[in-house]
Amino acid sequence: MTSTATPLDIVTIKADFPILARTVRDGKRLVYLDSGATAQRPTQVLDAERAFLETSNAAVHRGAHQLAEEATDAYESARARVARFVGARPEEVVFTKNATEGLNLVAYAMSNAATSGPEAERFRVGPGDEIVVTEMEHHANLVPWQQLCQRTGATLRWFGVTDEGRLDLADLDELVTERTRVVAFTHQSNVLGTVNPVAALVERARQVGALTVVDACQSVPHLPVDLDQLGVDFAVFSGHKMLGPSGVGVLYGRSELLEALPPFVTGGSMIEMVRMESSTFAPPPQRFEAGVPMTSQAVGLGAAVDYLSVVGMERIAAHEHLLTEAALSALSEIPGVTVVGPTTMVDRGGAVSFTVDGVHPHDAGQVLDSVGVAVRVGHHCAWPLHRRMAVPATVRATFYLYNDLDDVTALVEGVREAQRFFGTA
Amino acid sequence: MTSTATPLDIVTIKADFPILARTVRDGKRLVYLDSGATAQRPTQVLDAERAFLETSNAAVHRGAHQLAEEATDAYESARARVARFVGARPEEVVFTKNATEGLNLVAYAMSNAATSGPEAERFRVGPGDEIVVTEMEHHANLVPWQQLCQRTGATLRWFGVTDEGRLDLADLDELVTERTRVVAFTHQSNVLGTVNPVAALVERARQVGALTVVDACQSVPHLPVDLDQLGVDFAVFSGHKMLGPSGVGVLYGRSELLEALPPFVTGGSMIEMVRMESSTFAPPPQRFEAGVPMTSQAVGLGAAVDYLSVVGMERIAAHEHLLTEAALSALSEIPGVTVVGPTTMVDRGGAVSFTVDGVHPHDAGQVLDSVGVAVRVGHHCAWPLHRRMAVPATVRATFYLYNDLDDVTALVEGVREAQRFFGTA
Amino acid sequence: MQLDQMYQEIILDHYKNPHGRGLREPFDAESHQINPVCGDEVSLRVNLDGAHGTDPSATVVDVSYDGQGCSISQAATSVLTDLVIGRTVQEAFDVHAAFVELMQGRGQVEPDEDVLGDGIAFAGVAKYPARVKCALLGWMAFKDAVSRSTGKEETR
Amino acid sequence: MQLDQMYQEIILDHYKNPHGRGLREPFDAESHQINPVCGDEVSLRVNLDGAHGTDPSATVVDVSYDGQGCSISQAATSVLTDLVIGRTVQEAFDVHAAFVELMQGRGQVEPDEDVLGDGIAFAGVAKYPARVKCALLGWMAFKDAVSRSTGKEETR
Ligand SMILES: Cc1ncc(COP(=O)(O)O)c(C=O)c1O
Ligand SMILES: Cc1ncc(COP(=O)(O)O)c(C=O)c1O
Repeated sequence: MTSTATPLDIVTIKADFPILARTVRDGKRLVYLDSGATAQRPTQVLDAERAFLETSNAAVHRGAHQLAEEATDAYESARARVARFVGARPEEVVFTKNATEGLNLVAYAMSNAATSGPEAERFRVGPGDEIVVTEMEHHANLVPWQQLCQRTGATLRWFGVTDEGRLDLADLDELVTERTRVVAFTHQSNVLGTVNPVAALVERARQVGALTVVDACQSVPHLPVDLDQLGVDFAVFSGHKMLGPSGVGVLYGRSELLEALPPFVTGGSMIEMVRMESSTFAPPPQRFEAGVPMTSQAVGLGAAVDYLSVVGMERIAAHEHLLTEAALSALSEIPGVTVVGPTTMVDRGGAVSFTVDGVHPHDAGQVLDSVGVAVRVGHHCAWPLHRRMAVPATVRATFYLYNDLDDVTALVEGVREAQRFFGTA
Repeated sequence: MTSTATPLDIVTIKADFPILARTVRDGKRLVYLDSGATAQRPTQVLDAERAFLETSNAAVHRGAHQLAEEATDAYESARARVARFVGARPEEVVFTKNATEGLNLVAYAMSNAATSGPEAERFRVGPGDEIVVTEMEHHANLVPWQQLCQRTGATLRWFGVTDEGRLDLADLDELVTERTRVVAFTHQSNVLGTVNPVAALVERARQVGALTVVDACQSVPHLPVDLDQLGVDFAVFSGHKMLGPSGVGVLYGRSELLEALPPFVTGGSMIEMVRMESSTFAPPPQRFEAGVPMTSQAVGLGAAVDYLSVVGMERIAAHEHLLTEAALSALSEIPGVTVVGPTTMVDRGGAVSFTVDGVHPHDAGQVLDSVGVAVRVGHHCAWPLHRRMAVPATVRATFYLYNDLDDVTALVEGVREAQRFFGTA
Repeated sequence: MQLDQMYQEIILDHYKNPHGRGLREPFDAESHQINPVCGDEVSLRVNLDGAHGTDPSATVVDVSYDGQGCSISQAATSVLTDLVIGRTVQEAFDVHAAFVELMQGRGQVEPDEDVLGDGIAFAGVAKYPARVKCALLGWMAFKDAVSRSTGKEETR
Repeated sequence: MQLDQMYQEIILDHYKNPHGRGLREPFDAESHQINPVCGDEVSLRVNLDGAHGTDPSATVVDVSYDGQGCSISQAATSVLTDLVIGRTVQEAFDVHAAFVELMQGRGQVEPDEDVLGDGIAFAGVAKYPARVKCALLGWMAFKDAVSRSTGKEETR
């Protein structure tokens, strides 16, 4: 993350996002600080999808007519651009409906390995095997592993979290052992903002021959990420969190692994040969894309990574760094406000979660909403983490390239307003 | 299907579909006869999705701010309208990425029943149990059941198909027995056009206590369908085949069944309570919608059913009836052309598949493409059916509300052109 | 300011000085309810006076509760105790039905003070669908606890 | 007319009068390939003359095949037999590489008649990506059959 990058021209960027021009709650300027849940789409993405639908829409990989050709080209070109964006090869990119599906894909394919051929043996898990996750996972990177354990008899173990909101790696070598088959962890916490030490986890996983599965939902949209360089085995992210459409996500898998991985969702377009008695399956990525895919959404995601690339991920990261730092410092000055997560910018991205003494997060969120500031309140699909941090819920502000320091000010003002309203300040 | 319905105003309808105004292959008028693979979108659907994205886009069911409220309302309103469109209640409609996912959802939930609570017992399958499908299924309604059998040790059986392309129900009572747990079949064949006798199959399945799973991909877009009235247990269809976006489909399940069905994809938004050790799950439909959903696509699908309702499904069915009848009669007059499927309009919808003596379907499709006629060639994801009909592949034309008799003429002319080009006529 | 519409004085009063809070003995049944979106929780006990548990003519002798949550869920539960203690189960359910109708009315339902008492203060909350669940959390626990008390003759 | 670009006379000739069609003995290995989209199939046998199977200097003595498919896949396989019979495995693979390059070139690659012979007629097909797989089906079978013949010393 270099702070020497030229600053973003926020006025120009904002103009690309029509929704940011609207007002809420009787004329308040919309201050959108919920991009961690879902980001907004620039006109470029909306236009790309619409142009596709008005000129080339057809079922991909299925027709011999001109529209089908154009649609297939558009879809595969999007795959190639998304792959390049994260340092992967096109055949390592599987389009899913969201990141959640990608994680389930890996977990289900692993239980399907039990009834698949010998090439799938490396993915089999059963009693005595262990899956290691962390206490800071989004439910999407926790529940599928709980379910895999339930289906197969494997055991779930997890890294704890320190009071500061860092992964507690003290017992790395006791947790990740020869029994470990998978180490699944988030690249950047959607609550704490913590950026986890991928290298250390990957190294240990490799030592013991475990697969690494990285939840990159909150990193790929916000930092330059090179999955090949990180050396992870699988990774997932969602289009809607990176200026792209909803309904499309990505599972990245190293070629060699995807080649051997059994299918998950089955049906049309993922087969090699079908007889009533049994079927065989196509090579990746097709093997994992059953049915007519989210075609225009992939095209939209391609336009989103183009947009992000033009702006520059380094610059976006630097910009968010600045906003996060400003928010942390302003919030820490308010008596009664406690930030949940690292309060310094070391290995930290732009999710800022906090509590306000005497004001429940729901109520704080409501006051913020009434002044136009859209934040998220609750446990943000990370309930165990909230339990660990001993808070039932938090208020979370998340930043993106279209936010500016005025938005930070609005947030801070809104928090003070909530304190005034509930008589705690 | 009443032929007394007022005819459609095709000129007005066509004007709603921008892509139909384009030309292909050096200026040829686009004659789109591939709606069975994917239909085109009217401006109304494109506009609805865009308006949502430009004004109300947010993560649904997750935020307390105004955008999140509006987005949730739009999403749930779409669910309610889609439900009404097929005679279902909102809580019986689960949004999936496509129909294929919906079928996999049921098949996987059934194997998950093995490790779920007692309420899921009715869904458990194992050795000795039988799943019955048909030889005319799309791969999407065949391979997931093959895989369920592979995972659980159950046995797959199937109805044959007659030479005319009808389901052979002669051995109904021998095939569907006390051992049968599921009878999965298509409402309307995507190759033959055959409309299957749902009532007879449902009746027999009920007698033996088997679940019925209906692939309604080719019926819901083309006929008035009331799922409640049909009495089926589960049904699926895809948005992209009914003027809606890609990336969204529907699983319908009778409330009582969805209530008891274990989850499939797990993660955020589908939980009731999450601890590191284990989780519990939300009631349907949320239980089956993990992660941030295909929000704008659901909104688009809502607009699509509104559009279809305004035109009227009775009228659409009558219109397609007319075009199909014309195509069947014109094609049957061409020597060397053989229709694969029923040649009368009894219990038959608008998929017309055929072969041309001496001209491979790929080559016929190429000639048609060169004159602007977009059809599909191959086995249309129904390979076993093609084997049964003793043809390696077919040319398939499918009609929709925006096609007219000129399109039928273009098809027939194109087929004659293919014969001339390959010297067989 | 819009906020005042939602956070009526009555609500803030109940929030700051909740009625009947704390879990008490004796009780016939207890229910624990969670809002899965925000993790808010309430544990609520009912003590009924009547031979047959959910006999609609049984009297609600006491309702006691504990929990954590936002002002809306806490205040609504406090109001609940005022509205149901001393009433019959049937009367309590009628109040519940009226309150649900109000909350799901999107601000279009005119509340009846004779039925809902301080509950009418939640009319403004009904305009914020995301908060409706908060207002109903305690009521869900109440309904559930009453229905669980069905078998109290056997379990005592 | 555009169609003539794709369906050059040479292609139609090979389609109507295929060279070397029919499965023959003796052979070292056979490969069966399917196009999953349309169900087109080809079974192809190679007979190599050389001590070590895939030794690049082994000579392709015979290629025989059978199958069903469109004009493009049938004609391409027919042309294949002309191009590889009598050549060394290495030479055959070089032709294969040139043909793949042509087919994946989207019509931008200038074919070399000295290398590709009648294969240059497929330049127009390269503009139709959906048909490229058809043109390559026989070649996939050829490559696969040669690689399967690796162990022929042992299996004979
Ligand atoms: C009869 C039938 N079933 C299932 C499908 C699969 O639908 P989707 O690919 O949208 O999941 C299709 C369409 O491809 C179909 O025609
Ligand atoms: C860290 C993290 N993981 C996973 C997810 C799930 O993503 P999606 O809901 O798009 O599948 C999210 C977002 O909700 C997230 O923030």
